[in-house]
Amino acid sequence: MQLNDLYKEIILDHYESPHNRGRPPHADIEAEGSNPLCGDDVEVYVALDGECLKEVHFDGSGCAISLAAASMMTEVLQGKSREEVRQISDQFKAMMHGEDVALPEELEDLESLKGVANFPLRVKCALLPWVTLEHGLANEDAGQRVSIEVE
Amino acid sequence: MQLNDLYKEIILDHYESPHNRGRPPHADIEAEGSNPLCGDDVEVYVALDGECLKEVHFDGSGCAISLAAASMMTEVLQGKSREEVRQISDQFKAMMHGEDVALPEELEDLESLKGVANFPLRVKCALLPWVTLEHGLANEDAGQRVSIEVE
Amino acid sequence: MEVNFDVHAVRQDFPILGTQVHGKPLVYLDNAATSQKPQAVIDSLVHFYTRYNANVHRGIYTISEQATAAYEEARAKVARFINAPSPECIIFVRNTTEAINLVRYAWGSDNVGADDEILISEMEHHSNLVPWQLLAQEQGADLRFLRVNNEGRLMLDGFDVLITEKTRLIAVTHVSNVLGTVNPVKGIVKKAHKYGALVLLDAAQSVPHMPVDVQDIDCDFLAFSGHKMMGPTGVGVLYAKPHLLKSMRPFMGGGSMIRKVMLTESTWADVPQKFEAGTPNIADVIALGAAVDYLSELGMESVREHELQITQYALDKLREVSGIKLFGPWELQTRAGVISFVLDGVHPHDIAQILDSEAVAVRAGHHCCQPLMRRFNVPATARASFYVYTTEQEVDALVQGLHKAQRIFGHAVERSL
Amino acid sequence: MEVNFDVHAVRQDFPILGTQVHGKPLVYLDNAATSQKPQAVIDSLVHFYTRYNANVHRGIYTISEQATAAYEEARAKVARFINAPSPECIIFVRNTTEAINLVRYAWGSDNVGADDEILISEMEHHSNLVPWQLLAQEQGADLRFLRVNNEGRLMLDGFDVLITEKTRLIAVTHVSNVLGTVNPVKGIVKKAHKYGALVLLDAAQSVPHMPVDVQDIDCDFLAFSGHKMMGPTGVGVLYAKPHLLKSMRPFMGGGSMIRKVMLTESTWADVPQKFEAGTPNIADVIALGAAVDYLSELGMESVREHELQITQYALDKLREVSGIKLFGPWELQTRAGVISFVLDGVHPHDIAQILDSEAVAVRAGHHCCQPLMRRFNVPATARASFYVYTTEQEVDALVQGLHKAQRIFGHAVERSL
Ligand SMILES: Cc1ncc(COP(=O)(O)O)c(C=O)c1O
Ligand SMILES: Cc1ncc(COP(=O)(O)O)c(C=O)c1O
Repeated sequence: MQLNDLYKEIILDHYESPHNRGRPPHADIEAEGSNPLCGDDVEVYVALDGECLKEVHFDGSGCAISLAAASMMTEVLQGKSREEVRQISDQFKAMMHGEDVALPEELEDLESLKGVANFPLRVKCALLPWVTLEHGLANEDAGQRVSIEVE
Repeated sequence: MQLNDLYKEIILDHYESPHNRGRPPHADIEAEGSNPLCGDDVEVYVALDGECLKEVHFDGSGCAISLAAASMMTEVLQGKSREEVRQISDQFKAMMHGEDVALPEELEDLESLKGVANFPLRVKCALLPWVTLEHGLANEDAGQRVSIEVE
Repeated sequence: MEVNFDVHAVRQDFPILGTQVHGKPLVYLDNAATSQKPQAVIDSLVHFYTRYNANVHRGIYTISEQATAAYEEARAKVARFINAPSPECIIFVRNTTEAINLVRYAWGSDNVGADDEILISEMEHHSNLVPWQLLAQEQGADLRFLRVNNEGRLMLDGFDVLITEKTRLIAVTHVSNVLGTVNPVKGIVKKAHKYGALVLLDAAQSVPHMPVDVQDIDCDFLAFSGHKMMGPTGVGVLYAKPHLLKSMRPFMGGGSMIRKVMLTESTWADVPQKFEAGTPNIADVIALGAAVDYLSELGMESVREHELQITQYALDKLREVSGIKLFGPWELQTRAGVISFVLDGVHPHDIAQILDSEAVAVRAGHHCCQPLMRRFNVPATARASFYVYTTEQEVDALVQGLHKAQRIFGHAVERSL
Repeated sequence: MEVNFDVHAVRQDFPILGTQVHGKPLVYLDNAATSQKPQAVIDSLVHFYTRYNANVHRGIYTISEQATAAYEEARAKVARFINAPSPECIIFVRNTTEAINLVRYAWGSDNVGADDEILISEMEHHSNLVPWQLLAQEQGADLRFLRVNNEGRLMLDGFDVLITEKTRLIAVTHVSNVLGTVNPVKGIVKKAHKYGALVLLDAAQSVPHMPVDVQDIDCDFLAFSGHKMMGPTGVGVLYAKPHLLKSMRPFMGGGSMIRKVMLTESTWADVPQKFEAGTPNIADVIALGAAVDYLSELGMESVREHELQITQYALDKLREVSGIKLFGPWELQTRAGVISFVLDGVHPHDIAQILDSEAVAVRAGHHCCQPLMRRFNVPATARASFYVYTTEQEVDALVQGLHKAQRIFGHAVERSL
């Protein structure tokens, strides 16, 4: 039990001063993800530019881990192509499942969540924004806000 | 565990050579009692003479205790009045529930079943013919064979 | 009232309370989820499995007779504990949840019809809510709700509007597992019976913590869990009035619950066997009997009094924590040893996580009461819940843990200024 | 095949086998009713209650995480034990009986309609008979029966007549708890699937005693009890194919089985949680995991082989008893370690009673198989059933006990001549 593994300064920073938080005036994709068991709710908003995610925002309520993860996610994904998003998402998930993943330098903020893997019950908190984003991208054609519930 | 308390010679005698066994040509009351859990089946036949049980017979299949109890019951009840039957039945039941009952000499055969009270699971075997008889007497007006299931 | 036991002596009976977590003594404050077990209960299990483990009922050999006698003796103990009129009113199931579902299937299907009404409350545990949702949907019946006020009490002024001639059942919790509210169930039963409605009490949080007398309350059904009252996991109890049990259809079919089985139809055993199909949870039922003995020895009046005292102490200490919001009734006498709270700027999950680093075990989440969370407009709460072995020092450890959480999170706040 | 364990060493692991009854060493031959428990299983219970007793799922503190991990690890162990494709196919219930009733309620109500057919056999335990009687009555479906021949085998020539396009389910026992017959379930499953019928196997008497591979058998549902396989009382298992579990409605409503709960409706958790409402029998599930470890260590091939050997020995010895009638298949390879018998002139109850005076525990009665008793025209049988710890000396004690019974009753016969 190293509490410091979990509540790193950078995580608390994101929690207290989240980046890209709030519903933007325009979004091509809107997805909401909730974990009813925890009461965590996250909304993800994406403005597209062709194959790229031009802007990513989030909103919602939850614990430090899920909100910090959402804040970091929006930050690292700005301007990334769908293919890059998929790759980063896969790497992040692998990291959360305890795999030893070497993230490129530009993703080092994400690295700070590595310690979450040691707290099995909190892994789903960190994954919630990512799962929500994936769901939004997968249902882009829906033309409306989609939602997913996770456990 | 005194096995001899249970399998007294007199009980085995009644089991091997039951008295008043077999369906009589005439009966005013016919009742069958079964313990489906044990597979014991007893039929009781009574020929009445006013307030008296002129003849009591039984038939059926079961363990040594239930058949010996049936045989003894038919014997001690021959010619008894309904009121006497009720009294003896109550005394017998009390004895089976472990109460210290002083039976009159003419009922001493019944006394041999006293040890059954020490074997809780066998008590219902000894009671089956008595319960069946009671049920028959209580439903005399039915004008037909009645049946009862006990546990 | 006085507490007739010494909490430090009592703690010696619970081996787990001597253990450590992260090198610190365990402070177990999640008793509403499940309680710890005294040595006597653990010994009962070991004794059963090493001395007379056998299937019950109909085994004509010594250890089976011993097992049967002990099993039925446990039934009698439980009956006496809640002052049931006879052991036959006690059905052993797995937990409170199964007890309530049994009533749904075996009583509900035949007694709640289209347009009939079931009245429950907004503070029910999912286990006393979802079964009635399902029954209502199945039968086309109406599910109605007693509301909860800001203090966490049932709004009983609404009662006379909500209950009608069509109300078949009122299913309500005796004590809220989130708010600690002790509901005035005797009055509810009285009113219900006037309208011909039956009352099911979810007693999961009352029977373990205070004297409960089913004949005095006059409820028709009562459900509780052994594991919350020092018994092992895997045993729950349904109490019901005898005439109801007699008239109800069976729930599960199988061994032991039958009398005579033909190929295409069967007759049923008498109650309680009619509702205990298959091999029961013999060892755990007997151990629940040991738990009942242990609680009776302490005395339920004393148990209740100790919990009132510790709750008062905790309320006083917690109120001093800045930025805390406490839920539940303000008046001590109508609340139990359950305190839910939220803390400004620290999510309940993070509270629980940080408390765990101090070996303090509390629960964070919706506590199986999602509608109640919505009622109070919170996604989750943290909850501390007490039992006979809870000490003031443990409450102090909780409060210190909350300060630690505030330090960790407050630090971030400062830096972000 | 060889037996890879030493039965006398194995016996040391079972503390109850060192005890005495009426001053004589216990000879426990009622393993089909319930098995004895090794020290490792008892230790698992004690360890849980003294070290990490906590409610599972969603508790963000150390002992709750430990309890959750151990609980889910037990699920994985059970899955591997029967070669289930994944742990999610394993639902923990109380016993075989509940597993079958779960299928009746959660699958049967939606999948068996008026005039549909359910095919079972004459040798079913009440637990695999009564639920289908009730379902058939409720839905207006037809219950049909595979008959049993004089040797105690299913008459499978009748199969093609009995199964039709309307057959929705074939529910049949893998091993008969009275006759010891091992039914050819793989062939039955194959035929059933041709007609689009599902197959439920009652594996209460097979999983504890022989290797069982659900993927190889390809059954759709499989039910068994932990207490018959060295586990504690109070845990049973339902295995079902994943797509079935996904499509089935919930059985009991309550905590843990939900995802989102609104006042009047709810959504369900994923399997297996969808079918595990309320606090599970945590300690006993974990201890069942320990039982599975113990059995796996012995090796199920060896377990089966030991039982074949002891059954052969017992059949040989029992056949020498005058006036005895043995039931069940003559060929060893298709029978299990269960021997039912009757004795001329001594009722099964009296046999059991006299054996008990010699500390030999056998069962006497209908063994929850009343229709089968009728089929063989006996009110009851005596039954001896074996397990890994059964020795030839114990079989000898049984035979000597039967001689004692004959002496006691024969004496009476003599005198009455
Ligand atoms: C073949 C068979 N099916 C079902 C059962 C019922 O098992 P349980 O009583 O554990 O539910 C048994 C055991 O009694 C059995 O032998
Ligand atoms: C008020 C209340 N009702 C029902 C339950 C459900 O109990 P169990 O999980 O033992 O079925 C609980 C406990 O979680 C509870 O607190």
